[in-house]
Formats: sequence, C-alpha cells, structure tokens
Amino acid sequence: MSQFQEKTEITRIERLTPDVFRITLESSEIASRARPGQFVMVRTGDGKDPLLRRPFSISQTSSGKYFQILFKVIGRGTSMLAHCREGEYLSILGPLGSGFTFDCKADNCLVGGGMGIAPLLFLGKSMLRNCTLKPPTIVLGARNKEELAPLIKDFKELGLSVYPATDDGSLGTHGLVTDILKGLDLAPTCKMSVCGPTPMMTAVHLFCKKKEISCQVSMETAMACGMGACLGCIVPLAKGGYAHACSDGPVFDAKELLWQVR
Amino acid sequence: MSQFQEKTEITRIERLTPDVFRITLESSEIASRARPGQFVMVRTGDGKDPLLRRPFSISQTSSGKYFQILFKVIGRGTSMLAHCREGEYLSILGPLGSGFTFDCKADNCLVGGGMGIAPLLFLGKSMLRNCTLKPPTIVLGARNKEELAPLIKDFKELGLSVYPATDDGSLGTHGLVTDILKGLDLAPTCKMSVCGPTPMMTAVHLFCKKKEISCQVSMETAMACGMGACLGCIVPLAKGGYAHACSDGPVFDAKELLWQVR
Amino acid sequence: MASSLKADLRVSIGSLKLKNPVMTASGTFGYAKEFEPYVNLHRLGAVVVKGISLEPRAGNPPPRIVETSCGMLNAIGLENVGVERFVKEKMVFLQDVNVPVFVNILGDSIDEYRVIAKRLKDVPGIAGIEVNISCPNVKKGGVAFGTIPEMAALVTAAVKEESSVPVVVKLSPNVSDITVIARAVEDAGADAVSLINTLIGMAIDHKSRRPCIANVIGGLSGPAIKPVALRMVYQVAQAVSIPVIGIGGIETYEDVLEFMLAGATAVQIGTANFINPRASEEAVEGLTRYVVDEKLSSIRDVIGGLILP
Amino acid sequence: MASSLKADLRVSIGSLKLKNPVMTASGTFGYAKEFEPYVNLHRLGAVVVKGISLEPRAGNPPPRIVETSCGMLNAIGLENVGVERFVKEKMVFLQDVNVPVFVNILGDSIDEYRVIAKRLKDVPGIAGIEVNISCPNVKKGGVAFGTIPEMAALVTAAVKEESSVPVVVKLSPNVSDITVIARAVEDAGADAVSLINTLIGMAIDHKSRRPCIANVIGGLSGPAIKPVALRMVYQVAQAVSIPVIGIGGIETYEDVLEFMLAGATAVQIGTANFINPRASEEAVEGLTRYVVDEKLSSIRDVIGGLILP
Ligand SMILES: Cc1cc2nc3c(=O)[nH]c(=O)nc-3n(C[C@H](O)[C@H](O)[C@H](O)COP(=O)(O)OP(=O)(O)OC[C@H]3O[C@@H](n4cnc5c(N)ncnc54)[C@H](O)[C@@H]3O)c2cc1C
Ligand SMILES: Cc1cc2nc3c(=O)[nH]c(=O)nc-3n(C[C@H](O)[C@H](O)[C@H](O)COP(=O)(O)OP(=O)(O)OC[C@H]3O[C@@H](n4cnc5c(N)ncnc54)[C@H](O)[C@@H]3O)c2cc1C
Ligand SMILES: Cc1cc2nc3c(=O)[nH]c(=O)nc-3n(C[C@H](O)[C@H](O)[C@H](O)COP(=O)(O)O)c2cc1C
Ligand SMILES: Cc1cc2nc3c(=O)[nH]c(=O)nc-3n(C[C@H](O)[C@H](O)[C@H](O)COP(=O)(O)O)c2cc1C
Ligand code: FES
Ligand code: FES
Repeated sequence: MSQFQEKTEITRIERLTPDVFRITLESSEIASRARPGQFVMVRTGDGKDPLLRRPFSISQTSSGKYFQILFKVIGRGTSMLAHCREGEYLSILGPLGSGFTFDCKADNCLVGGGMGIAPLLFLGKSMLRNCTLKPPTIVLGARNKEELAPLIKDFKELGLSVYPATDDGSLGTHGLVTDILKGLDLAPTCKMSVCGPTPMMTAVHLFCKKKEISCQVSMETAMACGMGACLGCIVPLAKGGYAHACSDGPVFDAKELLWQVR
Repeated sequence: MSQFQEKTEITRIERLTPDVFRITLESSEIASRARPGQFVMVRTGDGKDPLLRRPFSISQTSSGKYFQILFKVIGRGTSMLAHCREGEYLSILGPLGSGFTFDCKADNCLVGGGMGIAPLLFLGKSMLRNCTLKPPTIVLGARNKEELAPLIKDFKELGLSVYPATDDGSLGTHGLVTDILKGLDLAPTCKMSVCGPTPMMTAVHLFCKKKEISCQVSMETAMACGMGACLGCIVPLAKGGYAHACSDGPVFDAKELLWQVR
Repeated sequence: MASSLKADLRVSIGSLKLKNPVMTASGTFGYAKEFEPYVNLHRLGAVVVKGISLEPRAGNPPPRIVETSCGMLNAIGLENVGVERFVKEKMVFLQDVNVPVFVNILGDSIDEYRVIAKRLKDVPGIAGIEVNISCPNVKKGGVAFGTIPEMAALVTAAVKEESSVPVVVKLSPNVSDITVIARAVEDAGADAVSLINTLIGMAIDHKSRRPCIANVIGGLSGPAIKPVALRMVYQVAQAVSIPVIGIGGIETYEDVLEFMLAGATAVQIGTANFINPRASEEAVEGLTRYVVDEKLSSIRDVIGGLILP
Repeated sequence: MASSLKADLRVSIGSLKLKNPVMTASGTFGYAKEFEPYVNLHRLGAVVVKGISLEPRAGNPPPRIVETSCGMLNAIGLENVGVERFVKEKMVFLQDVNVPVFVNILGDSIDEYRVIAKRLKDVPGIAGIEVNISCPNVKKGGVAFGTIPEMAALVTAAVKEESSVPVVVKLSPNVSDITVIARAVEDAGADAVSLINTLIGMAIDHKSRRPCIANVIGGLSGPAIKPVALRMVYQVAQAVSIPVIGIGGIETYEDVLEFMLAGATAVQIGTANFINPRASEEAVEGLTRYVVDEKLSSIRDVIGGLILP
C-alpha cells in the first residue's frame, strides 16, 4: 500500500448547500490507488493557523485521475477550504487508512448520516461496478431535505436507489436511519457499512448486534498525522486497549469497538 | 483628532508591478479626516497568523470617501493583502500618527524612495491644492524603471513633474536621489519632506544638515498597536531617549532624531 | 444591542466590586487614554495601566518587538514616566473615567516597591495595585522576585503594608511550580493573584544572524501562550483561596469563559488590544449575551465550573 | 536537485558522527517506518523513536490531542510497545535503514530507566539513547525527574552506566532555570542534552465546559513554543560544554539555522512532521543549499554564531 504527499490541483469547486462543498482534485497517484473508506489529510492553507491538516473521506474517484472530497464548513479549516479557487493547489496526503471491505455474495446495506454519506458514495459505486447482481440497499439520513437532497442526487445518478430519512421529515422518513432499518427485511447474512455521527453509529451497531448482522463502521476522531505516528486518534476496543483510527481504521468491525451506551 | 476602527470595503485592487499593489478602500470617516503622512493599521486576515496588524501610509484620498494604500509584497501579511478580492472587507484602524507639515510660502521638495513614495503622493496633491503658486519639487528613486514608472505616473497625472533616479539607470538619473538633490538649486528656506529606506533618509538628512535646509522624515519601525499603547515603535532621539513612531511620528524633524552614521 | 441586555456580570476582587470580569492587561492598554477613540472605557471591569517604577525609565533600545507564530515578543524595558509624573499627569484623565484603575508597579528592590505603593496610597481614582514581580531583583544579582517564594512574599507584604486598596500580585510563568509562589503571596497577604505574565522567549533573524530584539530575550504573549496560561490558572485556582485573575492570549468572550471555567474570577486582555482595540468591550458584550442566552443567574456561576472527565 | 549539491553538514554528538544535524523528535515520527512513503530516511541525521518504557503502555483515554493557536496539545500517555517488543519488532525495520537511531526511554523510577538501558545495550542499530526525564517520578509522588537537578543527575548516571552508546538527556522546559538541570546532567555524564520537551498546557471547550483532552493537561508543541525553545537552547548552550540538540517548533531549514545560531549542534523536528512529512528531508536540502550559497566550509560554522547587539 502506498501513500503520497502531493500538491494537487483543484479542478472544480461546487457549493451543494450553503455550507456543504465538494472539491474535485487531480492526482492520478491518489485516485488510482484509493479504496472506498480511505481518506486524505488536507492542508487547508499555507499559514500556521490552523496548524494541522484536516481529514476528509474520499467521496469518489473518476478516470483514475480525479478524486472528490465533500465537506461541511464547521470551523476555520473547512472555511478556508471553501474559499479556495479552481486552479489553486492543495497539499494532500493519501490515500490513508483501511477501507471498507465488501463481499459481493452478501446483501450489502450502506447507512450514512450527514457528512458520513461522503465515503458511502465511493463504496456504493464500487459495489455497483463489482457486484453486478445485487445493488446495495442504501439508507441515508440528515437534518433536513436541503442537506440531504444534494447528497442523494449522486447516488441516484449512479442508478442506486436510496431510503432517505430526515430529522424534520422534510424528505423521506421522518426520523432516524434506524427507523428505516427496522422496516427493512434484512437478511442475517447482510453486511452493514456505516458512516455518520457517533450516536447514529451506536444505534446502528446496537440494531445489528441484536439482529446478529455484521456491521462495519467508519470512525471519526481528532487526527494530527493521519499515518499512525502521533497516536492521537484512538478508539477504545471492546477487549480493552485502543486502536488507531487512522492506521487500524477508520473502518472497524463494530463488534470490536467499545461503544458508550448511555 | 479622531481615529476609527472600521470594516472598510475594498472597492478596487490594482497590480502596478508584479509585487506592488494598490488597494482602494471606502471609509468616509477615515478619508475625510486623513492628512498626508498619516497611516492606517490593517488587519491582513481573520486568523492568528499573522497576528498583528500591518502599518501602511495613506497614499491618497478622494471624494472624502475613498483612500488608497500602496504596498509591496514582502512577507505573509502583504501577500495575504495581495490576495484579497474587490468587495471584501478589511479591518482598518486610522488615520493614525502625525502628518507632514508644510508651508506654502516656502519652496517644498519631496523626496521619496521605493514604497516611501506612497505618502508623498498625498502630500504632493495637498500642496498642489493649497499652494497654488509654487508646485513642489519632487525627487523619486527606486531600484529600476519597472518599479518606479508606475509610481511616477500618479504624480504626472496630477500635473506634477518628477526628477526620477534608479539604481540601474533604467529611468532618469543613474544613481541615488541625493545625486539629483546635489544638482538642484535649492533655496536655504526650502523645506524637504522625505520618506524611504533608512539609508536614503540618512543621506538626505546629512545633505540637508550641511546645506542647513529644514528636513522632515517619515520613519518606519516595527509596530504592534499603531496608537501609542505598546511602546514598541521607538526611534532614538538626538537629545537622548526615544520617541514613538506611531504617536509622536511617523513624521519627525530630522534634526531631532539620532542618525546612525557608519 | 447587547448593551440593552441585562445580565449580572459582577465579580469581586478582595473588597473591590467590579461590574464585570473583563480587565485590560498592563502594558497593552497604555494609560487607557489611547483607547478612548475605540472603547467605552466605563463599560470595562477595570483597566490596568502600564507598569510604573519609582523613577522614569527610557526603556530598551530598538527593536523592541517582533511577531512570532500566533504571538509576539516584547522587550520594552519597562519604559514609563515614573510614579510622580504618573500621579500628576496620567491619573488626571483616569480620574474622570468611570472605571476602576489598577496601577501595575515594579521595582529593583523591595524598598522601591514599598515607596511606590506609599506614593500611590490615597491617590483618588486608584482602585487597586497590581504588583509585577517578574522584574529582576538588582540586589539579588538579577534573579526575578517572582521565582523565589520568599522574595515574592516579602514584596507582597511590603506593598500590602503601604496600601489601602486591594493588592493583586502578578505571577511569572517562568517557574517550575507556580502554585508555590501563589501560596507564598497569598500567605503574605495578597488580595488576589493575576497570571500569567509573559513567557521568556527569543527570536533570531537567520539572515542577519542577530537577535530580532535588541534585548536578545523578551516576553512572549498572545494566543500562542494561552494553553500554558489556562493550565497555570487552573492549577493556581485549586491551590489558593483568593481570587485568581486569568491572563494570556485572551481575545474573545469564549476565551474569557474558558479561563473562568478553569477557576478565574476575572481576566485581563493583553495583546489582543493591539489587534482589536475593542476586544475588551466586545468580550463584555459577549459575556452579557452568554449569561442571558444560558439563563445564568450570574457569570459567577461559571467560575471553576470545569467538568472533569 | 539539492541532493546533487555537495556541502559539509556533519556534526558530532559525543562519539557519534551524524551526516547532518537534522533529527526527528520522539513521538512525532512513530518508529520511522510510518514515514517511509514520504521520506528518504537515510538522508536524515538521525531518527528518535517514540518513548519506550519497560512494560507496554496503553496510554491515555481519548481525546488525546487538540489543536491550539499555532500549536497542539497532546496527552498520549506514553503509549508504546514496551522495550521487549520494541527490540524484537520495531528494531528489525530500523536496522535495515541506514540512519542512526536514538531510542527515547522513560520510566517511573531510576531503576526502570536502568533496566531499559541495559536491555537496549548492544542491540545492533541503536546509535544512541535519549533519556526523557519529563515523566513523573512515581516514587517521589509524581514530581517529574526533570525538575529536580539531583534526580535528573541520578537518572542520567544510571542510564550512562548501562550504555555503550552516547546518552542524550532530554530536558523539560517547565522549570525556573533550565541551565541548572542542564549542568546537573552534564556533570552526571550526559553526552548531550536535547531541549525542549513540551510545555505543560491545557485547553477547555467552553460549550461542553470540559477539558479538550481527557488527561486535562497535556504537552504543548509546535510553532507556538519556538520562541521559548530558542531562548532555552541559547541559555543552555552557554551553560554547558556538551552538545545541545534544539527542539521546539522547527519546521524549515531557516528554523534549524536559528537554533544552530543560538548554539545548537543538532536539532529535532517534531510536530512539523505531521503537517509536512517531508519536513526533515526538506530541512536537510535547505541546509545543503545554504552552505553552498553562503560558501561555508561547514554547517558547523553556524553553531553559536549569533551576533549580539
Ligand atoms: C477519517 C475522517 C474522515 C472525515 N471525512 C469527512 C468528510 O468526508 N466530510 C466532512 O465534512 N468531514 C469529514 N471529517 C471531519 C472533518 O475532518 C472535520 O469536519 C474538520 O476537520 C473540521 O475542521 P475545521 O478546521 O473546519 O473545524 P475546527 O475549527 O477544527 O473545529 C470546529 C468545531 O468542530 C468540532 N470538530 C472538529 N472535528 C470534528 C469531527 N471530526 N467531528 C465532529 N466535530 C468536530 C471541533 O471540536 C470544534 O468544536 C472526517 C474526519 C475523519 C477523522
Ligand atoms: C508608518 C509606516 C508606514 C508604512 N507604509 C507603507 C506603505 O505605504 N507601503 C508599503 O509597502 N509598506 C509600508 N510600510 C511597511 C509595511 O508595514 C511592511 O512592509 C509590512 O508590515 C510587511 O508585512 P509582511 O507581513 O508582508 O512582512 P513580514 O512577514 O512581517 O516581514 C517580512 C520581512 O520584511 C521585514 N520587514 C517587516 N516590516 C518591515 C519594514 N517596515 N521595513 C523593512 N522591512 C520590514 C521583516 O523583518 C521580514 O524580514 C509602512 C510601515 C510603517 C511603520
Ligand atoms: C508590549 C507589552 C508590554 C507589557 N508590559 C507589561 C508591564 O509593564 N507590566 C506587566 O506586569 N506586564 C506587562 N505585559 C504583560 C501583559 O500584561 C500580559 O501579562 C501578557 O502579555 C500576557 O497576556 P496576553 O497574552 O493577553 O498579552 C506586557 C505585555 C506586552 C505585550
Ligand atoms: C504527539 C506527540 C508525542 C510525543 N511523544 C514524546 C515522547 O514519547 N517522548 C519524548 O521525549 N517527547 C515526546 N514528544 C515531544 C517532542 O519530541 C518534542 O520535544 C516537542 O513536541 C517539541 O517539539 P515540536 O514543537 O517540534 O513538536 C511528543 C510530542 C508530540 C507532539
Ligand atoms: S492521526 Fe496520528 S496516529 Fe492516527
Ligand atoms: S506601535 Fe505601539 S506604541 Fe507605537
């Protein structure tokens, strides 16, 4: 497995909602090697504030040459990224981390919430290409229609169908992704791939545990290096001790993690 | 005397040479009160790096509503300013400091070097407006034609004539501004107003001292506050002790300062 | 807008009641007059003026300041007009402003501190004394008063003896254990401690191969030092029972809240005044909104309210 | 390009000759393998691996890191595989890389330090030991070895006794006078000192009212601390005659030059590795160009070359 530190050109910036942006970057090194669930560390500016790189999932690759990140502006780093211009260059490290695994023979169910939807597009696309028989079941949740609709659009364009859920009911099911899952007739051999806010992932994990469905989750933690050097990005393990989200993950078998259930 | 802290709109950005820019800002508060030789403290970005504001002379005002700064990109702060866009806002403190004084009855001679030319445009313009009888003699120096020509242009447009000097002889006299001064027939009652690099100002001061010509200089020092609070911006005085460039200056009678003559 | 909101921001430093916890830090707010064009001075909790010595001081030669990453180094060398001119010239303006004034004082010997305190006693308009013990003690070979508990205590006791107003002792962060110094000055009678003063630092220009400031070493301030300041405030607040005034890299009301959660009763805004002269007043506005929005009965509810894991 | 240039960058740490003064700092370069995709490891002066203890440690609970202004706080809690697995698993890769390896060691007691040093003795590929004395001494109630000169000296002597390679002692900046500790470890036999380790700091999230890292306090690193590091290196370089290795906020070859002008013989790049994994190699390239452009006979000409005003 190889990683690169690259100055990559911004070939496109799109504003999907007032605070969600998608940036297309050119790097055949990264695009040709990336697997779904992997991420990149992005330097958001030249200065020393913010100091550290920011992690973003690879949300799509194309032509083995381009890759996309999809992000929400929540602080200084993402705000600086949103102010970049096409033609400018970003320093990128990647592709980093383990990816999702999938088995074409199993039923696959992808569950995403908020910006956690980003890597699932890449995963869905890979499944579609490799598992011609059974397209995955896709369940996506967000706060409202405004946030969710543009994210679903990408899946639709690939020909994938999506079960949407919104907190306010403005699109699809009024409620949580788990409300949808409960209504689906999932095979016990089904394999769940989940990315989203921790409370959502906890709920899906508990759902799967009860149904004895296999479940892999992509974990978000604070990261300084993204490559296993700083040891800052730990997630507690069920057996005790910790794993490192950047190098052992970010995708983990949910059973192996210690979940804080309140 | 009043100062303001203002969010001012960038109404125009011009690139005069590859590394010299002129920004026009809108603030009637500042533009209507500014006097030649005063400066503003500019916040070059929202972040904490660079942390401090940067001082720039007011190089011109117009319609009592707009003012301009002219600057060269030399580090992070000026580079950030050069990347601003029209329509964006800059946080400005000003107008700050004492200005140049002038006496319409005297012969006036303005001597500028490099970016030190910026405040002299404002001064020349004021003299032209107030001293209808005698336009000032203007001597401007820079490294080469590329740097000097666009700065002279402004003076020409006002109808002022300029004696240019360049280090490489590509425009005007091949040499220093003092080489020009030596050839001019300056009256002993002449009043010199100077702004430029310290070695140049030292030379002009020594020239004036010998000829017993009155000479005022605008001093550049590192500044943290621009308003007399940090006590960081001192210039040594001939009588001992220090003055503060931001609040006692930046314009001083050259005789009152302690010049390091090597 | 925020000024029309009503919120209880009052805090006490010894016998002194402040209308809010936002003060300005010594050396970063001049003699307050410099900030009049930008700030409604009477809206601040208190102002602390530039350090005053017995005799006027010209200060260090230039350059005195240099910017560093998210901070600045200064070696002003305690330029000031001396206590006599301070009282006669600067206090006149300050007496007219309806804001408590703390006078920051410094000396080369315990006796100097004592004499300055005596001169300031009963001068109208002075609400408190802040004792800067980071200066080198000339008699003791230049070791700072602030690094030796016994010396810090002696200075405190001397000033306390001569003062009728609350005495705040301003601690240096350049020590192994700041709580030891804090306890020593508390025992010696300090009404409060303020911290931190600047961290000792240095900057070099590799091109000229020279130090960036003429004094070679200087004091580091600004956002860069905030984590160190916050840690020390947290430690000291647990070690003493007098009020702690937090200082170091504070720019916004959020920063103020962080210091208060760590245990500070009040705070001082320093370097931020240079970047945003209205920083102190905006912090007061921010705190007002916060108390209203969070429906707190008083900002005092925040003090020491850090929730440990 | 720069790699084709010829310049004498060699420096010595005790008996050890390094091909250039650029090392990587402990805890910021993993066990070096992590950086193989980005850096030609053999081009570095040396690498220092993550701190190794006698037994494996799981480290602190999350969150362990948080960004601050121009810096970061960490409380990793010295997570490491323990000396046994380090030798058996990690050294295998390191032995193949043609770069001197320093092993950073730490313990809760002097005996632990001694036992680790003994275990590392004569392990092929280990060029030197770096003794981290910033850890709390369990027996002495948690006071760090690095703050008490006598303790620092005892640890140094113990490790020195068991080592056949140069022993570097890594100093904590959280002390009143770092030169005292530096002299103590020099007298106890240290072949060099490295400084600074992280400044103790803290960060609070005002929204949750909780500390940003689970350990409450952590170590501050990055550009924010560079002025403090530079000052301490300058002070220590004057106080001792063994080589000084400068650490703290170094990102570029210009930063390296600044530390060398202040008196450092070599430097370590820490936090910058996270931001630019190639920072160390680029610093070597920059120094090479500098020596060539400035027509220096050796980079050693820069050491301590600060011109005072
Ligand atoms: C492996 C991985 C993949 C990621 N992929 C994506 C992605 O595809 N799209 C996307 O939008 N984001 C993604 N994130 C999150 C993203 O890294 C953060 O949103 C980003 O770092 C925020 O930077 P900032 O400077 O804007 O905010 P900051 O100024 O750093 O933080 C602003 C506020 O948000 C909080 N915050 C910071 N990071 C996170 C986080 N990870 N989760 C929740 N709160 C946080 C901070 O505590 C703070 O309160 C991913 C994170 C990881 C670890
Ligand atoms: C009263 C006053 C008026 C000024 N007017 C103008 C003006 O009209 N136009 C203009 O272009 N500049 C002017 N300057 C200078 C201007 O403030 C600096 O160029 C600017 O602060 C540089 O900021 P930076 O962040 O780009 O550079 P930095 O990153 O801060 O510095 C880059 C390098 O330049 C050096 N440097 C920084 N400031 C100065 C300086 N003042 N003189 C010489 N070297 C310096 C630094 O030491 C460093 O080596 C003025 C300065 C003062 C004090
Ligand atoms: C330019 C400058 C001058 C200062 N002068 C003094 C002083 O005279 N007395 C004093 O006790 N502290 C002085 N300080 C320290 C500040 O009051 C404050 O403790 C320190 O800067 C940390 O706060 P900050 O990070 O908010 O600036 C000075 C700081 C600066 C930046
Ligand atoms: C995440 C992290 C882990 C660290 N772990 C260690 C360690 O195990 N042993 C040690 O001596 N220093 C450790 N340090 C301190 C660094 O080696 C270095 O002294 C410090 O970070 C200052 O340098 P910098 O500003 O270049 O990062 C660590 C620093 C960081 C940021
Ligand atoms: S982010 Fe540094 S080890 Fe994972
Ligand atoms: S710049 Fe602060 S006093 Fe002049």
